[in-house]
Amino acid sequence: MPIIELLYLISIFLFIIGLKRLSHPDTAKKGNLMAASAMALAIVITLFYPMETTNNNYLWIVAGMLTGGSIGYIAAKRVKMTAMPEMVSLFNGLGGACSMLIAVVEFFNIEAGSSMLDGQIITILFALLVGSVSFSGSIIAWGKLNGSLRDTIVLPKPQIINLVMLLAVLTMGILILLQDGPNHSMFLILLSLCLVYGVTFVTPIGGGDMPVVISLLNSFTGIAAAIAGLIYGNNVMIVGGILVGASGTILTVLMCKAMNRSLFNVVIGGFSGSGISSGSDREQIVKEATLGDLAIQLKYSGKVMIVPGYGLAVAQAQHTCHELELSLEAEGVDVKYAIHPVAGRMPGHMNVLLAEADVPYPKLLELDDANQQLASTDVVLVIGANDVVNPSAKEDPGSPIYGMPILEVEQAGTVIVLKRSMNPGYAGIENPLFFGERTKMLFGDAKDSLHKLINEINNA
Amino acid sequence: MPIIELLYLISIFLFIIGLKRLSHPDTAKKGNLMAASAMALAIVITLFYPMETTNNNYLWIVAGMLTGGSIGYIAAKRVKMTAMPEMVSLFNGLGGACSMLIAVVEFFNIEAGSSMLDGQIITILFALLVGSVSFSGSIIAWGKLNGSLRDTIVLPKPQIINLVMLLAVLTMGILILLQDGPNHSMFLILLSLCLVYGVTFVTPIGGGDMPVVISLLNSFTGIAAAIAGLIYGNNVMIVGGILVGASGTILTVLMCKAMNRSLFNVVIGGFSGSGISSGSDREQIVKEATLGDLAIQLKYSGKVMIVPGYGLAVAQAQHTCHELELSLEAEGVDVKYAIHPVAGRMPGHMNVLLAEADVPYPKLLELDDANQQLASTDVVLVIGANDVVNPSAKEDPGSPIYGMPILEVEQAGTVIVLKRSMNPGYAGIENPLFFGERTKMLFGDAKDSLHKLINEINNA
Amino acid sequence: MKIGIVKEQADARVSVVPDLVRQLTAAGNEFLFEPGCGHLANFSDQLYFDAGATEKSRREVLSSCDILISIYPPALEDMASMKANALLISQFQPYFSLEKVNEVAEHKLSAISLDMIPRITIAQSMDVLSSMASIAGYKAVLMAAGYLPRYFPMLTTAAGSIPPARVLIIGAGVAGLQAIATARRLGAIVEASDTRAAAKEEVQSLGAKFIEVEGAKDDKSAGGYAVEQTEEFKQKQKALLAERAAAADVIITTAQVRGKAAPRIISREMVDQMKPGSVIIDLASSTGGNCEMSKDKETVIYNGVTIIGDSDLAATVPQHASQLFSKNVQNFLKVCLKEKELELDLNNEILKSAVVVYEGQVLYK
Amino acid sequence: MKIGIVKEQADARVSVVPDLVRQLTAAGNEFLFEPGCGHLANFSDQLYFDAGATEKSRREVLSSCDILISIYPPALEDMASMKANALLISQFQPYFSLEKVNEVAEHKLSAISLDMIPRITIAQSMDVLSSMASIAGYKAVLMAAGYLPRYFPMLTTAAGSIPPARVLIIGAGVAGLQAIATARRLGAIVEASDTRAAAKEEVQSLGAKFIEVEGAKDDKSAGGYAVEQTEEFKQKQKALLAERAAAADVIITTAQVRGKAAPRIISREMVDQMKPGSVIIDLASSTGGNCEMSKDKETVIYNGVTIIGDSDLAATVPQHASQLFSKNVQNFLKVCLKEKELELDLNNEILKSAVVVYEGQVLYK
Amino acid sequence: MDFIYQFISQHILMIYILSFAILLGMEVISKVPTVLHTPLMSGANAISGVVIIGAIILIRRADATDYLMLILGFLGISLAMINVVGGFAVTDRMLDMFKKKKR
Amino acid sequence: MDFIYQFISQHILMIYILSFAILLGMEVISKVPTVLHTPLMSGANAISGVVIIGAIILIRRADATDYLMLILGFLGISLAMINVVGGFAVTDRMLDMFKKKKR
Ligand SMILES: NC(=O)c1ccc[n+]([C@@H]2O[C@H](COP(=O)([O-])OP(=O)(O)OC[C@H]3O[C@@H](n4cnc5c(N)ncnc54)[C@H](OP(=O)(O)O)[C@@H]3O)[C@@H](O)[C@H]2O)c1
Ligand SMILES: NC(=O)c1ccc[n+]([C@@H]2O[C@H](COP(=O)([O-])OP(=O)(O)OC[C@H]3O[C@@H](n4cnc5c(N)ncnc54)[C@H](OP(=O)(O)O)[C@@H]3O)[C@@H](O)[C@H]2O)c1
Ligand SMILES: NC(=O)c1ccc[n+]([C@@H]2O[C@H](COP(=O)([O-])OP(=O)(O)OC[C@H]3O[C@@H](n4cnc5c(N)ncnc54)[C@H](O)[C@@H]3O)[C@@H](O)[C@H]2O)c1
Ligand SMILES: NC(=O)c1ccc[n+]([C@@H]2O[C@H](COP(=O)([O-])OP(=O)(O)OC[C@H]3O[C@@H](n4cnc5c(N)ncnc54)[C@H](O)[C@@H]3O)[C@@H](O)[C@H]2O)c1
Repeated sequence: MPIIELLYLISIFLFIIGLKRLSHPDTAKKGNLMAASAMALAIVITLFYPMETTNNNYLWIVAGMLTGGSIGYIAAKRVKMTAMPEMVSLFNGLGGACSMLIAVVEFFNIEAGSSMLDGQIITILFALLVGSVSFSGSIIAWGKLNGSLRDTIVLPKPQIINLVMLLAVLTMGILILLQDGPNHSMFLILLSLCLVYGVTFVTPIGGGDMPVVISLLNSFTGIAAAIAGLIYGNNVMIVGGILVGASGTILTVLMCKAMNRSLFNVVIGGFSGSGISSGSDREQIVKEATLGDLAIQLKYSGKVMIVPGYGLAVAQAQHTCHELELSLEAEGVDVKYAIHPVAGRMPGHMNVLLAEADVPYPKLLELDDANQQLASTDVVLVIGANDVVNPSAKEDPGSPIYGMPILEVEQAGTVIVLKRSMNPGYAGIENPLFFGERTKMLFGDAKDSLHKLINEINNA
Repeated sequence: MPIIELLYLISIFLFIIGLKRLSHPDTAKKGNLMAASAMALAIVITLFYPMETTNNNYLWIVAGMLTGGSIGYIAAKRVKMTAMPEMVSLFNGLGGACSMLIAVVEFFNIEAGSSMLDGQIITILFALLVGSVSFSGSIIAWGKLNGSLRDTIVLPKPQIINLVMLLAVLTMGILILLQDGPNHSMFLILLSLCLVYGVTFVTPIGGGDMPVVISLLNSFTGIAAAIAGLIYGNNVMIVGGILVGASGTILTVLMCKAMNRSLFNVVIGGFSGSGISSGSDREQIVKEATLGDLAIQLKYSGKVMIVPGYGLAVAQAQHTCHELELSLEAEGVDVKYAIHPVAGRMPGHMNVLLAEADVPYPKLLELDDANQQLASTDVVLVIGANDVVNPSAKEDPGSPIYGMPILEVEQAGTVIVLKRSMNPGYAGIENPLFFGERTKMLFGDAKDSLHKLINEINNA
Repeated sequence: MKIGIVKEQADARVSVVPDLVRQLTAAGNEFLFEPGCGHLANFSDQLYFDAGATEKSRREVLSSCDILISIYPPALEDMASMKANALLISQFQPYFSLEKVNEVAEHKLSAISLDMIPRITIAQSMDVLSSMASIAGYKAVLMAAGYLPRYFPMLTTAAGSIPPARVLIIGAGVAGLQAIATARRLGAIVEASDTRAAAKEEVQSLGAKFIEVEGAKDDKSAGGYAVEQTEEFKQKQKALLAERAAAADVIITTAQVRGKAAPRIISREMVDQMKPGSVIIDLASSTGGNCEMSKDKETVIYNGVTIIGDSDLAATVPQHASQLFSKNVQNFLKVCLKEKELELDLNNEILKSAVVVYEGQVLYK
Repeated sequence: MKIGIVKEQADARVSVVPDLVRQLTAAGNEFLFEPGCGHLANFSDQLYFDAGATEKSRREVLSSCDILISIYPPALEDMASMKANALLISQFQPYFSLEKVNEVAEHKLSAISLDMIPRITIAQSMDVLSSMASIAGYKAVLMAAGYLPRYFPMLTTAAGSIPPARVLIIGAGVAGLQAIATARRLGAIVEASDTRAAAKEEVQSLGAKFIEVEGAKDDKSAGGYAVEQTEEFKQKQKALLAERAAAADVIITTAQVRGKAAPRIISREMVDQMKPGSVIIDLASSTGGNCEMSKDKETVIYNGVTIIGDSDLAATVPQHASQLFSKNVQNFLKVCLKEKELELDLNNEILKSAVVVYEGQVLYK
Repeated sequence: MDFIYQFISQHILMIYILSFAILLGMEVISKVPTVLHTPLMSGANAISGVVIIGAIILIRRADATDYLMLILGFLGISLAMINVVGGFAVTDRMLDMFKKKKR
Repeated sequence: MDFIYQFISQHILMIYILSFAILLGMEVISKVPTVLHTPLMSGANAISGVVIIGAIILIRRADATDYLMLILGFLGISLAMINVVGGFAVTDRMLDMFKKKKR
């Protein structure tokens, strides 16, 4: 059916271009739409191309599609922004389940007495393995993320358990292949083993690493789809699945990199701490930001407030800071500076620096004006300031700076702090802002960080 | 022979990665090596894989390889830097010739009386067409570039001639297919037609457009190789050829874009002017630089001298200029400023600006120092200066500024001038520097241009 | 409360500007002023009237007010005419001389010395030393540029090139830092020297070069102030600075050690090596000066070098200086004046140091 | 050739500095100088000796030299003692007053007026007007900042915020542009006004705001100089500037129209609107001033506004001013002094304008 | 050995296709910014729902009376469809934050 | 029509491979900086010498006595080899300007 295959090819092209577009913020939305149309095209082709058997069972198909489609659509629309990753994990598991189902059905379709050492049957077993691991693993990940499963379940020696499980699965598979015909009960045992393997695979991995695991399971689902495609010799399934498998793997690696972890650590190490280092015993967590995220967040925000402090001066980053301001303005972002009266080490320290960098005076807001505008600010960029944004001056009567007016940056959507370490500032006191829920730290010399940020913004 | 095919696959992978690396300056050299190893691998495989017929004729093969290899190597080593494009064109023609030869041989191999309406035979004819057009076209391009063919040969109505040629070629091809067996004389007629078509295709195109044409012919050669591969069902030829065909086409389009031409204009328009606009009747040619080129040239140079002028002030580009300086220094480039005593519109104008941007004083060279260092400078970046770099002050006793000491920037390897137009400066006189052999212009507001340049440098 | 100000005797500034008057009268206090007290700082009597103040003769102000605010402590005869237990808010500099403080005690008055407010983050808004020193640093550079027979900035012109002036700053406290910033703005090459460890980074944070002398003593317990240095250090510093001074066009010295005479840093031999026409501004002259030849409140020309001793440069920018001083006072009053009642809580960290005489009793030690 | 200089009568500058002396004597000329002529500019007699000059009394210098170089034209009695046909190189400002020129002619001397060198690119290195105006512009800002009772830069401090000073520059020629640059460096907000079309871009090229008055006349044939404006334009300019002046802390005026009295731009009513303490510096005072109340070489205080009339501010930076002036002279001499022979080619574009008296005959028209 | 050997010869073109698909899959997303990781993952996940094609084929081939098959097929289609529709929809929502502002 | 139809069905996998190769070829060089245009063209040109494989096959298959064939094959190999070796060598020389400096 060359026409079918050519149409499938178009659908594959659309998938590829869709994926490519999905990887750039400006085109991502269109890319998603493109991939969706590719899927629609593939489905339509598959529904209507002529087949040997004529009992198409369209009713069942339509029923399935309507059921699944509406559930999926409603779930997607209803889910809260924060719960999206777990939703993705759930969806992914269902995809895996479908591969698993197909493998089961096709195994049961094998005529008794067929030779088992056959490419088709190996393929079926593989589809079963990958699909069911992806299914049960995703469900566990989903449970962990939505909190219904405790994150701290610690299996003893998870590496060994996993190794044993893997061996068991493989052995079982080989045993099945060595039978004289399809052995259904052995197959069901294999199925259970696979499902359990998925559970033991994901359970030991910590909550902080879940996004990586989901991405990994996602590439499994892709591979499962491709293998299922092999069963039917269906090219769109094969290629589409492989595409997801490949890009999912790369994505997983990229995500690990972004978190400064290795994939090996995440999966094999399987320790139950999170990738995010927790500060003190008071459960204070410092979130480190990544350049890429910050860049996009800044670029796509409406209003940014820069809070310069002594660190800006030490880093002599005034010019670079101005450069960032210009870059952001070129993107249509409204950028202002909030100047605290005692920022720096001499009266007017910030003024000197910013005047040198030619920041126009009307961009400089004084304390009161700034505090008024902070609530409507999307992102605050604290550059080497510390004491002047320390909320304990407001909240903690025991603090040596209690009563000093500060820039109330926590009012803004996100606070990004550029400094080199967790060291305190001039007053020598800890700053609760750095542990704030909406605060992200970007460690490093301010000039350096700003440089990188500009670069990222211009590229993103 | 699955092992062969897998080895071929490796070779193809190497080709792909090689091409990818070739497209980035840092990895290009390695990419080239990689592609070369891919080729070596493919050749070795082809030499030794078992074949039905056993008379391998290795002597002939080795003789051919030694002959061709040594000629190619020597030619490549001896050719002058400036003559490289024509050399590439020649090489390309030879590749096309090889496809053509293969087509001829395979046609003559067809047994008398075979049915002609056959995929294989169509493929042979296609290989003949594309290979021979690429061959004769490349030879013409080579002749044009090395000057042995006059550039100004103007064919009357080239579009029509080309159309007629194309029709003739196609008709002849179809006629051959409609015969009862291989008609050798008709085939030879077709061959001649194709060769002539290559000539008429390239002849009307102007010298300035030659690089584009070579790239286009190069993609033809790739396609010819792929078609020849179809004849033998050889995957590495097919895929390797197609890769070149595809990337060559994209490259051609990119080159056209870089020259601000459309491919259509180059090929169909076929006018014999050049892509570069010539200035006045005195044959003065202004060369416009492209950002990408400049960026890489700057990034990979050892010493850069910036000559600021009034335009820097008008554009208020001092900060951006400093930013560029820092970007280049981060790449290990030595950057200095040459300050002409009357640059700008008031005494010390440049000093004020550069001090504002925090350019360290030791980077500022005075006229005499600068002139001494200019000969050892790779790239001079003239930012909105004009009169102070006007060589007529030195060379033209009739000039109103004759006798004024100037910055002798023409001594440097390359001079890049950033200004908005060809307008003269304060003294209102034309500047021969802009037409200089080693001068390239980058038109646009200086701040804008610098911004783009920085971006390009950081990305390149 | 009756709060009053009189004309400063030898200063163009005024301690309270109409803005603060308005706030005080609004809170229910009575505000008395001697006519003309703000004239030199461009605050007319009318502005004071408009803010709700009452014009009184000097005598009347002195004899009737509960709180007298001034830039410098009132003269002996002024104190004599004041009410018992009245409060003087001013700069008494007790660490430098106890004379004035004792006078206050003798007259059975109370005294708050604004210059004794601790240099801590929370008290920074009341810190008159900072706001005045900042002006002095700024003005010192302008003055130096005015006296220098040469340009400050570098200029490459058709009539030859002018190299940038070299400015050497001794003591990178508030005044020194502001001087660095101002000199850099004018295009000079600036170097600075200080003994405090934090100073290096602070100097560099303004783009200037720090002259490092090894072995400086730094006392964390001195509340940010410098301490006296060892003889060995002084020698090292001298040798290094002699070299830098010879190259300098302008030297601005601000080095102080609290409670001690200012350290002698620029010796006669150093000045001998300087180019004629160069300028030295000694902001530490009132405590003895950092330069051997400087005379307080005088301009000396030695060997072609102009040496200006003036610790009160803030007074040459009277309008803004008064405004800042008054704002410092305003912030300070928040600590001790609740509505219109005086509350001198001597356990308060700030008041503990600032109240130097309480109802005739010297608290300063 | 015998070339000489004498002490300027009322100026700290000296027209030839030792560097140039060295070059002239090396070329075989004799150089005579009156002792002390460079003292005020920090060039000692010793430096002149070292450069090969000969010390002579004023009389002797005058009576024996062939060329006398000075900043300002010599007095009548000085001319009287000079050799016939001796050449005076100085600034005669004939477009402003012909008196001096006529005196020279009466004494049968020749005169080259450096200020008459055309303002063309090739002659820029001899342009004393530029080099002196540049210093004046720079110094005017420093002076204004010195007199202003307020800060120039913006400061956000714990004791309140200081807004940046507003500086208004009238006339954006060489002096005006340098004033803009310097004021901007000090952190002020700068606006400028001029009548020449090119001025707008030039002002903006220094980061300042240009105050645009429509309908300005621009005469390309005036050699870059401004021309007198229509009455209508003047009214428009006045209205707009009145507004800007009221907001300004500092006004620096430099507007000149060659050969005419300086345009009156700042009227009494405008000054009335200004804040007390503000400063006006009128660099055009010697040709009548741009401000109604300015008096040449005097400082007037009107209504709290300090008005300084001084067209000779370059003399307050004597060392660099002398150096630049001397370099201009040096570049100029390249045109008319070949080795040690004087060659006054009156067809030369530069000499054509610069030679105002030739052997007793007035050439200036 | 022989089995593998044969398998490869039979499917050599498929192996080419798979290899190329892998290369393409990697190449195409190799430069994704960090902040797009999650939406991209979500989008890729939706694409992996292409397994629905298998479920459709399964049902279309099934006997009209083989209810076990039909039910299983129905289940497969439903599950995969949730993945597909939900996946694309959720991705679309995530990407709303990248809507271009008016400049 | 039928001919084309059949051709496509027979070669569908090859068509996939070709399409993917085209995509890859385009994708892989889509971001080349201008200054690399010429070296890249030159490198691609060298790769197009892969036609040498055809010439080798041709000769290997030829009769050991069919001198016409052998000579033509020899010619083909020589020409293609010039293209290959010369192409890579010239590209290498062009790329010398991108040698990293010592930092
Ligand atoms: N304005 C005045 O007149 C004056 C005078 C004296 C004292 N003070 C006091 O100084 C303080 C000023 O507050 P502030 O928030 O401006 O400063 P701060 O509280 O001292 O904090 C500055 C922060 O900048 C960071 N930093 C230093 N160098 C950096 C670099 N190169 N890159 C990135 N970050 C860098 C430091 O953290 P890392 O080390 O982790 O990087 C530090 O936490 C107040 O306490 C004020 O009272 C002010
Ligand atoms: N230094 C002084 O004291 C002084 C005083 C008065 C006059 N001058 C005279 O001014 C001249 C100075 O020489 P110069 O080389 O500095 O300047 P110039 O000869 O006037 O040339 C400046 C060039 O900058 C370009 N330009 C203007 N705006 C630009 C922008 N936004 N972006 C990019 N380019 C821009 C202009 O070309 P486009 O329009 O094509 O962009 C123009 O050709 C000399 O002739 C000198 O004699 C100097
Ligand atoms: N509230 C606050 O947080 C606040 C406000 C202002 C100042 N401060 C701090 O107070 C301290 C004192 O500032 P200041 O300007 O009043 O100081 P100061 O006037 O007492 O002395 C001026 C400078 O001279 C330096 N110095 C002393 N002896 C020296 C020597 N022998 N050689 C070189 N330098 C010498 C001192 O270190 C100081 O930096 C500084 O640390 C400053 O940062 C804190
Ligand atoms: N050699 C050269 O190339 C060279 C060198 C220096 C200056 N110049 C040019 O010479 C010209 C004159 O410069 P200058 O500084 O000697 O000028 P100037 O001293 O004669 O006048 C100062 C400025 O006042 C302006 N002005 C006059 N009337 C005015 C009015 N009513 N309102 C506002 N402004 C008014 C003038 O336009 C001028 O810019 C300028 O164009 C300058 O660029 C050229």
